[in-house]
Amino acid sequence: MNLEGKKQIWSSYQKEIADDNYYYARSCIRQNFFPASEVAFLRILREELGKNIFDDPNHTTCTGIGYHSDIVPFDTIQTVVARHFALMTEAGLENIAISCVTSFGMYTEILDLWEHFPEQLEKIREYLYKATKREFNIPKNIAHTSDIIYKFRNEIAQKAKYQLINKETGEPLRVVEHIGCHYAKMFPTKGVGGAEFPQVLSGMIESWGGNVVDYPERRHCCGFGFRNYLVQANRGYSVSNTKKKLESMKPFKPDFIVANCPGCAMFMDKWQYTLAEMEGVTYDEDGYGIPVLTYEEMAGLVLGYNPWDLGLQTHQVQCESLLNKIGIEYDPKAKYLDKNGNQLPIPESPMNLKV
Amino acid sequence: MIDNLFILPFTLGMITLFVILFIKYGLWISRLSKIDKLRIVQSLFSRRTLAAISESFMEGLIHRKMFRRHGLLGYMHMSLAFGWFLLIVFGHIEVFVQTGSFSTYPWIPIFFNYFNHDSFPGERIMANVMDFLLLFVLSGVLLAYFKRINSKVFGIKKTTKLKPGDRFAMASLWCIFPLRLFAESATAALYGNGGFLTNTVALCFQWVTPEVETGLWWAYSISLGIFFVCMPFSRYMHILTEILFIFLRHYGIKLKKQFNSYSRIQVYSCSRCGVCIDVCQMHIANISNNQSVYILKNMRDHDLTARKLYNCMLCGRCESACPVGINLNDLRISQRIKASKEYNSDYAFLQTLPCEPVVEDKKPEVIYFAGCMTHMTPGIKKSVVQVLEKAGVNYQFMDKEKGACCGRPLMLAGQYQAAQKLIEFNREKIIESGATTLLVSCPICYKVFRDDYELGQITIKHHSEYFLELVEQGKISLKKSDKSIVYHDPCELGRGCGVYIPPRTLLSKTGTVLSTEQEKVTSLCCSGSLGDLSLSMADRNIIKAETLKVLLKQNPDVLATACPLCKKTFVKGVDIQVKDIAEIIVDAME
Amino acid sequence: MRNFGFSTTKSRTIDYEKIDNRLIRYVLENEPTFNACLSCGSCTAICSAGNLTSFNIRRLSLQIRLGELEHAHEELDKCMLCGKCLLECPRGINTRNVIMLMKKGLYLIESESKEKNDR
Amino acid sequence: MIDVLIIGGGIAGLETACSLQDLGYETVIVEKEKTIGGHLNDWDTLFPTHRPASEVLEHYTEETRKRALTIYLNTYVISVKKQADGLFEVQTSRDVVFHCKSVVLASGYQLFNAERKEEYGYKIYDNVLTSADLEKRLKNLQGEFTTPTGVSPKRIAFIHCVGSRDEKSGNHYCSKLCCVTAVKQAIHMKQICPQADVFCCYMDLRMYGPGFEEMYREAQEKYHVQFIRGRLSEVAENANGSLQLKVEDTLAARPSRLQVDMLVLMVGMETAKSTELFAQSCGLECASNRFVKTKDHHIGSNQTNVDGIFTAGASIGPLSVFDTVNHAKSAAFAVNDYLKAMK
Repeated sequence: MNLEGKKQIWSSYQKEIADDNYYYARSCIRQNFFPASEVAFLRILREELGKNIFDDPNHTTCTGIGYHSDIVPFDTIQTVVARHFALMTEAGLENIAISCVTSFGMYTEILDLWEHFPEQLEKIREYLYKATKREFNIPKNIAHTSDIIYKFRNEIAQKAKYQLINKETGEPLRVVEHIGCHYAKMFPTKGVGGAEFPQVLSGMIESWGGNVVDYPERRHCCGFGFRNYLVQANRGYSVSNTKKKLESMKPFKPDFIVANCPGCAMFMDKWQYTLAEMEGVTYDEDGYGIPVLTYEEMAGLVLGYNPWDLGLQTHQVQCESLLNKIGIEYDPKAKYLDKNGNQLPIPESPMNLKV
Repeated sequence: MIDNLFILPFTLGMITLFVILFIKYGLWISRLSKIDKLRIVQSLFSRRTLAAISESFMEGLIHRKMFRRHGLLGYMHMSLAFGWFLLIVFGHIEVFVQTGSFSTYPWIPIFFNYFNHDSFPGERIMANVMDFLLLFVLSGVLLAYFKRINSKVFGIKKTTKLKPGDRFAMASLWCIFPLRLFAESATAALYGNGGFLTNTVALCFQWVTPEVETGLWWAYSISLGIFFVCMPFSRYMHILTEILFIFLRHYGIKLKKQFNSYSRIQVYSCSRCGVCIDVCQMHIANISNNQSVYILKNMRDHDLTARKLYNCMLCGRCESACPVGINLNDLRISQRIKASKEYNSDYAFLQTLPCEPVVEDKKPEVIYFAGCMTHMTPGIKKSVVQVLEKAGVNYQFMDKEKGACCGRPLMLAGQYQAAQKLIEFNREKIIESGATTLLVSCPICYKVFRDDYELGQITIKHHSEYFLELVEQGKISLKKSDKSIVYHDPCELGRGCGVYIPPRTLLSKTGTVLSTEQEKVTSLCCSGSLGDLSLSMADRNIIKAETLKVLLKQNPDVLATACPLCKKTFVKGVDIQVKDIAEIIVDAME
Repeated sequence: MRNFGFSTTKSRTIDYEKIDNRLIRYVLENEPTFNACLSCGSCTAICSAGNLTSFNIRRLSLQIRLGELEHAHEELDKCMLCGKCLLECPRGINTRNVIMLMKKGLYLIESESKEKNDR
Repeated sequence: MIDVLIIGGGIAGLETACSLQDLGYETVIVEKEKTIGGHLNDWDTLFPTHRPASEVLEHYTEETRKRALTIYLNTYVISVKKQADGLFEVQTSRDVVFHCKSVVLASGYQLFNAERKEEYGYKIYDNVLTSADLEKRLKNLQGEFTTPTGVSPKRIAFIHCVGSRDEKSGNHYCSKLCCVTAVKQAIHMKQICPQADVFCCYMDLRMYGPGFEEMYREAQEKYHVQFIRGRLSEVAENANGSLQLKVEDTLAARPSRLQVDMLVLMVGMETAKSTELFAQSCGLECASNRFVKTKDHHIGSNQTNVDGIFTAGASIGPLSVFDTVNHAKSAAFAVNDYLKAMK
């Protein structure tokens, strides 16, 4: 791998990311499966970086999942997105920070559509007005939340308590980065580093001391594929795709996987459990599986946040081995305590996957 | 009564030979099918035996076919075989003349001069006759020596290689008669009982003692003994096998598709004369390892490779040239059947094909089967249909839209069981049609229909034969032009089915048919043959070019053929018109 | 192992690392002209067996090149060896020999695996 | 006053100059590089005969020397102005102004920059080469052939149509020489690395010239090069530096995955940037493929829309050495006709 060549490409795919004052568009999957990641993101922005970010209780799903499952019409999703722009406008903000990669893809696509077909924009304005009496401005800057962390990766590095380095060997950790398909594959110029060699996560990993693993199937879909997951009969197809990725990364012995898309993080994590239970295989050497982190969790760990506050105990693949490698201090007993220190029920152990 | 021990080698050798022969013949005959055995029993006391004896005499001793091919070669074989035969016959006569009885020990006539020094009435005549016969045989031996040095004089371009066993047998054979001459001459020197030859040679043997004389007779006997023992294990076995083969052939035994005892007899009847090597067109493409004589050798030695087995056009030129009359094509096919019997198709899909309903009142007189190859030459197909329409023939086009292959290509490749499935399928269709004549426009189909279909009362006609009939019946009339035509005999039609004359007669009604150097039974293969599975296109083209050279020597206006495959093969190689006989008829129709 | 009501599917991807090349190797060794195949499909278009069935030699030869032998036997059994393809092939491939070699090669492979099973 | 100014000292320019000199005209060649011969300098062997490119180059060096042609090296043209009297004033980087009766544009082509096909990873994965890189490697080869990471290759893939017939990379046209070059290089690789499996991934194979189809067949039959009808979609690197390709085998209608030790991108030909600028400066019309448009495709392939400016060689589109030499010769005759009529 020739880094100079990669840098050459990165230099031609740098996008503008707003510096401050964001309207936070939350993600359905993230808030359901990684709620602590949202909390961590807001904490990092507000406490570590001192930025203004507005988390609006009024905003809803973008309906992207429904749209990609062919149950929400395109006009509907455009109107929902327009409503979010209206909320942003009403909050007096111009920069939107989108937590979900699929939402990010939808927003980008819709904005591009409106640019080429202004009459469509007018139609949507009309729809929104008829339905909600709201009006909106087009955001000045649109960024995925990982873009923002990427932008401030060096600031975070300065405040870092830990580095992505194996404490015992001193070697950088081998990190697999997985970029959600909807992040840059449709509009390469809208993603940091483009679609072929995205920089958004590798930038963070390298700034925080880790090494990026480029494995052959890194561009492959995580396997979510919306419809392919939602219908049980199709799930075999979904899990087969994840398997393809895992098989491809296995020889590189990654220490963990990091994803910028909540859906990807969830499927790469949960399907490892499914594959272990269904076929008895894991893709690490010891039978524990490869830990999967969201970039917020990765940033939080680097900044020294309590792993249990970051919600790592809710993952299928347990992260203690990773924490040990980095040398992060944690209280094993606190893993299943609620915020008041009461013991929560301990999950059953899987049949094949070690915990 | 053993007069001298030197007769032992001869006697033991002869006994060994007869025992081995008895066992071999016995095994071969016992392994023939029941029907074939019945045939032998039924024909044993019939004229067939006489015919077989006559042929054995003509071919086994006189070597008539060999004479036809080359005089000197024929004479060499005749002098050895017939001369030796006469020596034995006259040896017995000599004994009879002396003793007045034929009953004597078998070695007495062979070593007569040694045992009999007394004169008897007619002794001089007999001695001179025997000397003359010896000279006759010796002339053959001399020629045989010479042939080894220079075979070209005998019209042989390529010859077979000898195995050690063969060399041993040949060496002993070469010694027998010179030694007999020396032994008799020695005896003549001592006792003066020789003829014109031995007495003359005896002049050089004045120094011999009785010990030397006995020594020479020993040598003579040993060489005979060695030869007899070697004979069943050498190429000379063919002489004895061929006679059995001739008899069985006369008894109406035919070669089956599967390799059997009769096939084995044929394989061992091969004299390795090499005639098949010379007539093979494969040499043109520098392929010189798969001619029939080599294949038969490989069959005897069980080391036939697939490459050699499948690399033969099965044109039949060697078969028609074989002096022994071995069914070389079918023997080769039987090996292909054996080699591929494990993977034959059952064509199950044929059972599921929709059947066209038979309309009773529209029973055709003729059913026309175009075949795969005719479908690739629409010109032929169209012409056949045009002629049939013009002649007002009530016909049905069997494979106009969809048809199964006739099965001949499978047969050529050795896929016998598979071919049977196609044959069954087509046969049923043909018989169902109610037609009385099956018309084909492809000799490849024609061959399999005639040989393997068992269509009962239905007559099978190639279009060249059928169109000639139509002309003779006045159903179509032809206009003769001044065009010169050379007719190429397709292998399957000519050598395969013996149809040489009708196409020529038919063509002569449309133009002038020129004859070529190699035609009818000796005609060359076009090289397109489906018989060969592995011959490359480049080699095919080389062979084709040579064939065309012969065909076009006289610059004909049209090159006519009667096979779609020949036509397709030739058409890519020449500037002049290449036409199927059907197309020529359409052009000449009034 | 647990059953979740679905299972992973076999990948359709042609993986050149895992191709079973036994049959194609056997055919090419014995009939090198087969190397020159262009997959033009003229053999398939003219095929007598293809006129009666779904037989497709172009597809079959591709499948065999990719080591997919599951349907090969059944497909090969449809060929009638008539030789039209031989006359049609622009690259002069001895198609009939290719078919015969495929049949034989397949027979050898099948009997070899049978032997293994018997043991 | 010189008769003809020739822009470009590649084989097109040299052949035109030699032919014109033989017809009795005074010529000057202006070459921006420090040597004559153009792209041929970088090439190892030529199709379809595998002859060394240096032989052709030597031929032209010798012809040039014999005729003592005037060549300005390290010099490029800044502007060409056609004056009222029909003569041309040519300004060059050397502060020399030439006055000439006619101009022949023999500025050739440039190779497609494979970095533009990001997904193929050129300049990112070490074992991805362009066809031109491979030629250089072969030309300077000493001892055993190895890939850029020093491995003796077990498997090599050639990718046809990189930057040709590809709207996405801005070149919709066929570069016509890459197919046969790929076959030539595939054979070459098989000759020097007989143990390697060689694959060619193509969209269509265009073997248009004499001897090309024969070469293709030789590649199949003699060298067992495998041809996959499918276009490369993406490349990834394995842990050991080998590459994983994703190509659909369109004949099997299935995706395929191929691991190779070396990937060769058959880069297409584009109009040279300098030619484009030159054309703009003197009002030359260009075709939709951005090469200079000929006045008449069939019977005036050397003339342009500006009287007195002629083309020779690949400035009109992708041409082989064979085509270029012929086109250059015909350019000399076209110029001859023009100058005769002028008198």
